[in-house]
Amino acid sequence: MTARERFGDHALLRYRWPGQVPEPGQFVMARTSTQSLDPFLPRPLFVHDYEDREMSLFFEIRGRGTLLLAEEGARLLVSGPLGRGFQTDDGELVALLGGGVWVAPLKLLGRSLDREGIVCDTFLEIPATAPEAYAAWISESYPDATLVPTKETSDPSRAVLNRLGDLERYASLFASGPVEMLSAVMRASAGRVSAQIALRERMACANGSCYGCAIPVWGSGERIYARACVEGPVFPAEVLAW
Amino acid sequence: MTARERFGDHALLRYRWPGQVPEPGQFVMARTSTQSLDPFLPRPLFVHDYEDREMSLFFEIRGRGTLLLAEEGARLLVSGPLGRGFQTDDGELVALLGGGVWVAPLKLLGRSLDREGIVCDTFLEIPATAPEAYAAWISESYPDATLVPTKETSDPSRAVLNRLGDLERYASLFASGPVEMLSAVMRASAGRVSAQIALRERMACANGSCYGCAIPVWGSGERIYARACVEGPVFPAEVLAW
Amino acid sequence: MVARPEKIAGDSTDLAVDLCGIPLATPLMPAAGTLAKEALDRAKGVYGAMLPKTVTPRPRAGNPPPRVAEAPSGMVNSIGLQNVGLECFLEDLNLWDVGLPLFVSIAADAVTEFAAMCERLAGYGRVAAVELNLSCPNVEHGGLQFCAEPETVAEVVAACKETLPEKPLFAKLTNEGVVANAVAAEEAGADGLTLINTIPALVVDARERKVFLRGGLSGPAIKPVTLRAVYEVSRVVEGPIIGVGGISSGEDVAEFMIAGATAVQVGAGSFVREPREMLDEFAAYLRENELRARELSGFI
Amino acid sequence: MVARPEKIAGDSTDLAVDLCGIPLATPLMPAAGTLAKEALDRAKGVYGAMLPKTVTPRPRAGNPPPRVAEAPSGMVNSIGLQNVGLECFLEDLNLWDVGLPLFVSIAADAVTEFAAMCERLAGYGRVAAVELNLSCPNVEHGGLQFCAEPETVAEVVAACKETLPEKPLFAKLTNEGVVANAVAAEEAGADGLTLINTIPALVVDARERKVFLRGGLSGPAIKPVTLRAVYEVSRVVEGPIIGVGGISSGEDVAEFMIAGATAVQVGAGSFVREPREMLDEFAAYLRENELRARELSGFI
Ligand SMILES: Cc1cc2nc3c(=O)[nH]c(=O)nc-3n(C[C@H](O)[C@H](O)[C@H](O)COP(=O)(O)OP(=O)(O)OC[C@H]3O[C@@H](n4cnc5c(N)ncnc54)[C@H](O)[C@@H]3O)c2cc1C
Ligand SMILES: Cc1cc2nc3c(=O)[nH]c(=O)nc-3n(C[C@H](O)[C@H](O)[C@H](O)COP(=O)(O)OP(=O)(O)OC[C@H]3O[C@@H](n4cnc5c(N)ncnc54)[C@H](O)[C@@H]3O)c2cc1C
Ligand SMILES: Cc1cc2nc3c(=O)[nH]c(=O)nc-3n(C[C@H](O)[C@H](O)[C@H](O)COP(=O)(O)O)c2cc1C
Ligand SMILES: Cc1cc2nc3c(=O)[nH]c(=O)nc-3n(C[C@H](O)[C@H](O)[C@H](O)COP(=O)(O)O)c2cc1C
Ligand code: FES
Ligand code: FES
Repeated sequence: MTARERFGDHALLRYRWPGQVPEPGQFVMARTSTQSLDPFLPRPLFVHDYEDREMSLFFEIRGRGTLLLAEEGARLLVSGPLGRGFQTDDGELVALLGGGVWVAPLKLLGRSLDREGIVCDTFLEIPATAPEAYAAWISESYPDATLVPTKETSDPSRAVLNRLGDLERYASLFASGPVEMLSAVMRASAGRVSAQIALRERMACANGSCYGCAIPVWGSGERIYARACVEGPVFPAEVLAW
Repeated sequence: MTARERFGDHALLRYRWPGQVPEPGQFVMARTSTQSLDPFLPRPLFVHDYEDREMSLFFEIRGRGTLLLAEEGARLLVSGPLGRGFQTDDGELVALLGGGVWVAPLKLLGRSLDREGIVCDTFLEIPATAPEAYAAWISESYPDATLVPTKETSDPSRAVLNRLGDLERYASLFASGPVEMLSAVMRASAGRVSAQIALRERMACANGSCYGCAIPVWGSGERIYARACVEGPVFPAEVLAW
Repeated sequence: MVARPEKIAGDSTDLAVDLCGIPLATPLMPAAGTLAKEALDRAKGVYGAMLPKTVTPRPRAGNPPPRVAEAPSGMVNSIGLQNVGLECFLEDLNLWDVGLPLFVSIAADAVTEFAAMCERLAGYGRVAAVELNLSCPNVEHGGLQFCAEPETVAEVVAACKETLPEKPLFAKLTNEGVVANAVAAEEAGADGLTLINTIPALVVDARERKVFLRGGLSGPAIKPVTLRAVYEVSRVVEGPIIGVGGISSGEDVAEFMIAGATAVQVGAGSFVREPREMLDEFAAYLRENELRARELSGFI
Repeated sequence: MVARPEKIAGDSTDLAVDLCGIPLATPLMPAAGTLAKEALDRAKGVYGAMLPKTVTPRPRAGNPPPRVAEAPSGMVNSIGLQNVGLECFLEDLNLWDVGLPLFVSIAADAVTEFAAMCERLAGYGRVAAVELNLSCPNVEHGGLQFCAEPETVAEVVAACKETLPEKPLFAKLTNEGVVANAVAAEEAGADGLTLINTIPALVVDARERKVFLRGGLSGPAIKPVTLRAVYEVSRVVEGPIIGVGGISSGEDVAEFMIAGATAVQVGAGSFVREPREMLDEFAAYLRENELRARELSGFI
């Protein structure tokens, strides 16, 4: 563990990661103890950033699991990286759309797009209610991003999209934010621009075994359930059957 | 927490204790977390020593609970002191008999007898199998004690008693050791000298509510169950119905 | 878990609930067998009713140790209903006088004994209600528990209602067959139900390679099972339900009331956390959600 | 929990057990529905048999999310038997070929369908044994579970035994009524029993004041309940018992075998710890106690 920062009810953990290099959009399973059987399950968290064998996680303190993870002096046990992340193959202008704590995976995504020489515009929603420390941290860690305060619009879910303007300018959209924002992006992108969407669903095994993390998708015309932990957490917008 | 020492599979914890002053033979309930529901129950541990608002516990690492308590950096949550300890009213020569990790409460007992000006002989059994570090620690923390290595005799449970010689020399015996030793002391003292015996039984509530820590005793001629956490853990030998 | 509020419970929040016409200042009470005289101070200002350990017609010595063992997020116990017997209990009844409605939990070997105990209790105005512990063996039926079949449940309840018509009667059931038993109890005249008693369990000592303890599981481990029982039963009965099993926080109290309980009992949880903290957390939950306790129960 | 040994499991310890004539290299196998193709590598060198998720006659989409929730020392799930259906399953049967005896878990809406599935499986030499998941709703009996009554348990088992006499048949039961159901299953021709399936449970979302999930509880929380079921049933049946419910360590494996199990299945525990570690711990336990796995089962 190299650093543990707190911004109000958000936390950032940095640690050495000699293991497999993560793709943007992949996640890890994190817990604080193996001695205790409670909390029982590790917590899924997106890889926020990775460079020089250092990995970081950015999360909101929601309940006991994240509370323990954010606790000063707590051990950190991480497995991963897991799942299917963002696919960044086509080399043109792309847009990153984020909101709330879900901006987490976009840091590493921006970094690897950079490396691939893909230009990207980043738009991050900042909820009107966001604490000072949090807003400050966002603008600092996403210096090139356009921040979109959601009081700006009557419909927060569309705030970022409105700001984005003409979608066709972009080769693809990469979105990670509140569910409302994600479904807005899904609808807006349909038939106009390819979009990839980072989803979350409660997880248990994180290896495809339990079928707990069901995401409704279109499979050969039918509405079926895919598993966020192996077929996701990032899905092409067009397959989602929301 | 002021100090945490390890001797092989034994541990000594020292911490500031602004709370109630403990009697010798009383115990505390100790745990490492309130966030986690597992391990569920706090662990009962005798007060090993207390002076200048500093309390200490001496215990053997048996399972998860004691393992967590001995862990470097672990939090320590203590409630107590609890129960009925040794009654040290009569001011003459007394004997302290201990064995194994159960010597724990005898440190504070020796200290308070000293304070009351009661002279005491201390005999502590050291199992042949005891690790070096442990034996060293015992002789250091009980400097005036006579150490009785149990290989010395064929019947370890009587080793300390044999060494003690004539029981009538003593106003009372105070014993805390392996169950075999305690029952030997019980039998030997019967009708000859008053003896007080520190017992252990699995506990849950530690406040008399659950009736879990049952100790068979004689109550008006009948064999009934007393509760180690409130009527004990120290019992007069003559009431025990073993 | 909800954070501990600055304010102490009650002063700003309406925690009161009504249980068969008995007003409770808070929906919390001790689970039978988990609060002894020695710990009564924990009840004051926290619990809405008092409930001593189950009493039997004659004194019982209880089971030999070990009587308790730890389990993942819970514990297993086999106390064996150690108690002084009904007569001694009634002599010392005032010991339980802490200004709270007094619920008395009873158990017996036979239907007639249950009825006789109720008849004896009828004379005591200080007794607000009676809880029938139906998880004890029915000697007349080869030691099968009274709650093993709806028929025996109905038999006991009807007999007790007849000898004690004037006091609310709560039938305490186990999880096995709980829905059928609950319906039977209500039809036989039970005014309310207490759900649930411990779940049959076993603890094995791997070191000694033997059974360490055969008893009942309780504590947070069983909370999801108890919530299910409360929820399913609340859908088929009219009377109030006292939820018990795994409560260790104020949020747990809220969950039980949302699932259909009117009041709750705290057992093993009170061995590891202060009931006062649970009540404070529950009060904080009500304030955050701008609700009164009685509005919460049966929310779904 | 037992410390992790230096030696890796197996090399010095005799872990082999026999299950109805099927030799298992270790007594561990996956619990139905908790090991998917994607995680097969965890099985190699650890499990003594393979057991895929329950298959049904036709494909099933499963339940809408949420499907899982955490519970104290456990989890609640309601997957809804999502699976590709028997025919697709049989087409891809070789996917499960990892050099281990293959157990197939089946479920159906009706007795006749159970029997038809067994008939279909009879043709597959690669299938070593069949596990009947009797915790699914019996459509012909108003959705009541097949294991709700001993009569239906016997009916299904007898029908399956008739269409699949040559392969060992395991009846998987829930905790409710387990002893009576186990006896019925054995008398109807079951070669062995798998005890137990998840325990009906409910998770409430206090923030939203709604039912979050209605499903089955599993994980360490239910271990004492499962051990009790294995213990009680082992006293009244002849055939071998596969113990499942709450296993998360090698010591747990030992406890189940001591209580009467011949083999064990690991479900939720495999989501939080490596089965390999559990096997190493179990091997260490056997070495410390100078025992072979087969000597341990039914020690008491
Ligand atoms: C693939 C994936 C990646 C994630 N990445 C991040 C991240 O980078 N940063 C971050 O802050 N959070 C992330 N989450 C959500 C995070 O896992 C949950 O917030 C966390 O598990 C809550 O645990 P807890 O013990 O604190 O809260 P709990 O006590 O478990 O629950 C508290 C509240 O958290 C919510 N919650 C619980 N589990 C989940 C879940 N799996 N998904 C969504 N909400 C949940 C529930 O609404 C619940 O009311 C991710 C989830 C997934 C599935
Ligand atoms: C009043 C009292 C005072 C005690 N004082 C001390 C002390 O000063 N030093 C010390 O080393 N131990 C003491 N003990 C015993 C100590 O409480 C147990 O060793 C401890 O609870 C084991 O917890 P664990 O989680 O490490 O082991 P667990 O995993 O709970 O069990 C491991 C083994 O410990 C044994 N054990 C568990 N609980 C108890 C118990 N309550 N009593 C006896 N054995 C138990 C069992 O044999 C079990 O096999 C005392 C017990 C009591 C009741
Ligand atoms: C130590 C102990 C003793 C108990 N004694 C009784 C009893 O005398 N009568 C009874 O009806 N239930 C008894 N119970 C069961 C509890 O009242 C309660 O139904 C059960 O423990 C579930 O609640 P919990 O999870 O909060 O402990 C006892 C439980 C425990 C842990
Ligand atoms: C996610 C999940 C899916 C399950 N699916 C099945 C299933 O398809 N068929 C079945 O018989 N049991 C199923 N079970 C029950 C397990 O096989 C097992 O009986 C139960 O979980 C208890 O074991 P555990 O505590 O080790 O998880 C499932 C359990 C879980 C947790
Ligand atoms: S979390 Fe188990 S399949 Fe995704
Ligand atoms: S531990 Fe509960 S009565 Fe002693």
